[in-house]
Amino acid sequence: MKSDTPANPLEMLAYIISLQIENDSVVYVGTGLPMVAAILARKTHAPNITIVYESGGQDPIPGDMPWSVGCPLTWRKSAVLMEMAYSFGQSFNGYVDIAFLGFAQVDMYGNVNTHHIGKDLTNPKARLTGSGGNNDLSSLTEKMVLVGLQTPERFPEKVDFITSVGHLEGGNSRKEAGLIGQGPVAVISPWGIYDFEPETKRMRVKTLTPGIPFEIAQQTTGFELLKPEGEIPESPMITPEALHILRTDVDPNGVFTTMPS
Amino acid sequence: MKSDTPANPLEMLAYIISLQIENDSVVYVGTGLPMVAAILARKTHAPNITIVYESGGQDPIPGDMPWSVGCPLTWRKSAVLMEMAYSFGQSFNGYVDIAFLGFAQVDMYGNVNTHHIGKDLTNPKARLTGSGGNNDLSSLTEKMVLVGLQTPERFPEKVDFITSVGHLEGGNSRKEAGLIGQGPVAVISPWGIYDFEPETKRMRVKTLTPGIPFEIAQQTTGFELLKPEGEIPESPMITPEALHILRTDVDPNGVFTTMPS
Amino acid sequence: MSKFSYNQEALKNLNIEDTSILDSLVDFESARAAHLKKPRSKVDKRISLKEAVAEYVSDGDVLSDAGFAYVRTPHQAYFEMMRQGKKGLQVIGAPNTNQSYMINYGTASYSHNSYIGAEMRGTDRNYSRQLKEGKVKILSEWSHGGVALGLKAAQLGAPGLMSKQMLGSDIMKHNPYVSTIQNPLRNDPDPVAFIPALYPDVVVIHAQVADKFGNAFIYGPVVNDSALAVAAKKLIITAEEIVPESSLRYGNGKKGIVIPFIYADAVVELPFGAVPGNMPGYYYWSRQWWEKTLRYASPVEEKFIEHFNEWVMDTKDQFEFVEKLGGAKWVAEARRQTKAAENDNEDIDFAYQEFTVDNDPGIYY
Amino acid sequence: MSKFSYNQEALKNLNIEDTSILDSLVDFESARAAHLKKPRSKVDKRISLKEAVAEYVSDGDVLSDAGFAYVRTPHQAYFEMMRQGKKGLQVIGAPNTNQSYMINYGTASYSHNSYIGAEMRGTDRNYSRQLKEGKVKILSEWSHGGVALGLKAAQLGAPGLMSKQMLGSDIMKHNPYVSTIQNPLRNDPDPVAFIPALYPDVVVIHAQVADKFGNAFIYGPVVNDSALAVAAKKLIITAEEIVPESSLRYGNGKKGIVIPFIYADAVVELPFGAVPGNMPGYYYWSRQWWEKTLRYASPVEEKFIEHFNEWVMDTKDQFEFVEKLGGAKWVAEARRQTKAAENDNEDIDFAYQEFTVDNDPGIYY
Repeated sequence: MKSDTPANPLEMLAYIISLQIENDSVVYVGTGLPMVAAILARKTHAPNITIVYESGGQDPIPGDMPWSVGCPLTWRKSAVLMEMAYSFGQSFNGYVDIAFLGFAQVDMYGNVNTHHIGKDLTNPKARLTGSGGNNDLSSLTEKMVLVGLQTPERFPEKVDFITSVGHLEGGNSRKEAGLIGQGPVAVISPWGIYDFEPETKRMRVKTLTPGIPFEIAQQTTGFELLKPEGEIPESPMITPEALHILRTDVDPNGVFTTMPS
Repeated sequence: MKSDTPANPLEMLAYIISLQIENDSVVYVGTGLPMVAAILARKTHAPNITIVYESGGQDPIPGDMPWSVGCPLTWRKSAVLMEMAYSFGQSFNGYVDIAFLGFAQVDMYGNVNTHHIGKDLTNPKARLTGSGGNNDLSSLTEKMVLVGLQTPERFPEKVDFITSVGHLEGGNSRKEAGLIGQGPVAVISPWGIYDFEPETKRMRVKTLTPGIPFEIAQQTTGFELLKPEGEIPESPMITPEALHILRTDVDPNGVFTTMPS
Repeated sequence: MSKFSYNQEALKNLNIEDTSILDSLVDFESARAAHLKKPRSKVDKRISLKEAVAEYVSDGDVLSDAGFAYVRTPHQAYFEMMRQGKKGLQVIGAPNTNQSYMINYGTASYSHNSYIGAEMRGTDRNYSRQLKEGKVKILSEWSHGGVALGLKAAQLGAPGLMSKQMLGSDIMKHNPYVSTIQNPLRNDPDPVAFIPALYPDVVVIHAQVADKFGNAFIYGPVVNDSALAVAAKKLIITAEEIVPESSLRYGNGKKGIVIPFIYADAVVELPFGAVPGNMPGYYYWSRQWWEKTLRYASPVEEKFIEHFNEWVMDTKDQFEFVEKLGGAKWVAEARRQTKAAENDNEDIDFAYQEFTVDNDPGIYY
Repeated sequence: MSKFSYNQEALKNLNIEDTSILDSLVDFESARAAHLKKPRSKVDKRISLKEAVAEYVSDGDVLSDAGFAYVRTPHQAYFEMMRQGKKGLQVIGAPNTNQSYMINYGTASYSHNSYIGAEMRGTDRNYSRQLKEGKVKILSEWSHGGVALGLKAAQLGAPGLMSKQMLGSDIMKHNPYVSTIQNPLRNDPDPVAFIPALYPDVVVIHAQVADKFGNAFIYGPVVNDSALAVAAKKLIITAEEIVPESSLRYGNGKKGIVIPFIYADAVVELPFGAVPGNMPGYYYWSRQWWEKTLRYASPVEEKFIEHFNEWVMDTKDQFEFVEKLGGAKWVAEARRQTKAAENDNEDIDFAYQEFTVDNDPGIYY
């Protein structure tokens, strides 16, 4: 166990994501880091959250980390285990407060690509996962938080394929396209946390990870980042308590929080 | 028990209805006489039928007569107990062979009224049940059989309200209205059995109850009945065996087969 | 102009001029907004039936029936609405005869109909009379399947769906919400009925058991209740028994469904909450009570009022109602009957002396 | 002209010229006709997997995956399709990585996509390679929820429904079946996605238990399977165990759903039918097998073929597959793992040595 080593970027991300989760909320999570973050939140500041999975499980009793979104640990003695269509229906119907999604690319309006790299779906440079539940949650859930790494290729001005609509072309265009919910409220990368300027819906720096200057964030972004007024605050750092819980109780085997070698 | 008295009209009807049910078929029934008939069929010539109810029960193990369409006897140890929307969906999807419906009025094209007597829904002479599942089954099921008493008021040229579409205005009009299935294939009254002429889809005498001349059938009908070519055959009479089973085993308390006093 | 585009022919046939009365049932945006405000935490939501009805049923609400065919129907909650003098509800019946007794007291004033009556026990002459006297106004006609699909659409988070039901019938001309459209995927003519998602304002679901947070277990016919639970802007759970949450997670050997606690606004411990209907596992119908209602009371207004005054308005609660049915003896016999019907008790003889006007048994199995 | 009106932009973007290949999936009339011909009687439908695949899977069929995320996935039936040399299937994946191994052998040639990959285990580099080499042609892109709604529409007997999913995204421009329309009930602009009912040609559902007539009990995530069972023109039930009908009626203490026998064309007794996936109550994933597949085999065509030749083409049946995973020891450990995950066994340590190219454990938990 790496119990006395400093937090690695994935652990820091997991902590930042967990802070987006308020107590007494219903949280829709997929596999990976958001699942880690939700479980960390439950074990720290948000003990009374209800976790919902697209496989249909919700509110499982505590156990090990699920190995997949269909894992029995996502519906472990759940009182309710829904069919998939109904599970997503809960987002439409206002029973879900927040959902977390990964991305391969995100643009200045929070539109997400998880389909492919390249311009042609039928002959891409690399085919990725496609939507899964990504589009469904983006289309329906009240608040979305996007999570991923930050490079100019991953933060392009225009994504190669809009898998999931964020704020589309900004302004009121998301609503005009017929979608519901507020859309993305935050983008979280190792460099910082971004929100969207209320009028234009363009991505804006909210806080930056300690030690990361604005220039780094801008240089690793393919479009102009908006800045908040005044000085840019620092993102919170993972507390020793949270790091301890993460390493010993949430993901003791480091399945999701070990940096790939 | 009335075990040695002759069959009354309701008992004769129950028998005639039961003969419409082929073995190895899926039968959708409501309460009342069709339920009696289906259970009689299962106990006589059609032991291997599957009975489906709109409350969602199907294929219950044998027991007493259900007192209502939601009665536990309609889902008695059923392997499957469906929600209502899915139960009707089975008719759309071709899993139901035949359904039986009552009527307050039926017209020359087999359109059914169970809504009201009088011309105005908001101020009728008498309000009746409305559709229930009547319209759903008529719209979706492969073959429909209509069952009711026969008087000029009950067999009008035009029903006061089309609750359930039969052959609408005849010819191809049912299909053109978007409905599926063959529509009504038989109408059963105490006087006889009627079918529909294949081209015009007008009601036609098929067989008459022994002792009932065509004139009685025509006089109790508000439109011109078509006749088959040649002599009109007699409807089958209930056999002593079937009557015995009906009285001792199917409806021993005469809940559905006692003539109202 | 209303944001909703209603079927004009139906509005005319139903004499509906102010369409705003129709809006709430199909306004998915306001339903979503209401759901987003529901309490998210696992808190003890238990209150009394009186409190639940007082707080969550408002005059003029769209009340959808739950259960079906007098099975798991929350009659006792409806009786409490009458006792509290609630007014002007729009009711979606399953069947509407569950609400026709509310019309006479002004509790229900509008109906969305799919079935009115009591099957083999006869048509509902009280509803017919109230309609002719203008005490109830019809807002829409449906088939059972049409309502079921509208509720399923809501549960699926679909603003509407297409159906082959109701097409070509006069129901389509007496329902402002539905319309005939062309199947968008087809080049050949393929008419389909558009049915919007339905969102009642308030629903009471009577469950066999529930926990104090509102997780509610239903066994027997669910019919539309899994959808109603999602769709209702306000959801009251009443239950025969309140059980620990752990028993819904671990101890539950029966097949059925669970409604999640996040949908529930209130939980009411209400043994006999479905009396005089059938509650699978607990009690069979009070068949003779229904016969008395339909044969003796329904045909004549004075008798009807006398009957419901006696059984509802002047009856304190469901326990007093059960005492009038036959008390402890009724409790044992009604349980024996439903369990025998379910094959969870040895077979019994279901024969009984029907109620007739000349023969009131005084005890109502 | 086709009776179907497809999204022209999507046809162009996907380079689909002959649209007849798209028809079967949305042709509810032919699905209904197929269902009307199914055997109605309770007859013993048990046959072998070989027979079932030979009789009910035809070259070119639209095959929809069942289960989800490698849970209850009928892998062993798919392996048999490959061994029998079935060709040119259209596949709807859940995820499509369940079928990407069929592409290399020509068994699958077309895909309807909603998710490709194995979650945290990585993207599917084999699918990506097959796509770029033109070995698989994409017929439609979906979200998980979009597919789920299309199947639900089928189950409900609704020709289609409207959704707020997929709107405004590029998925709408790469799916010939869906289109953006105006909500028919609204006067204000309210775009909705029209999704038609989906009717696959053939589906294999792997159930925990089934009876010989085809009543099949599923517990754990049902996902889309209740809908797939209704929609499929041909339905093969495979099950871990065949039980007497009475046990589905009386003895069943677990929560879950039953698929009615009238939908089933064939019943196959197939212990380990979901190996190497997770079968709730029976066995956990072979995690190391998936890691080997995704990390060792998928990146390189030759290794991929070698791997699947070894595990599928040159493996007789599921028993031989289980022997290769680790035999009786694997059986016991995999059961212990899934039951512990379900909290039906004492908690265990789920830690294990991941497969890496440098460390092949030879036994695949």
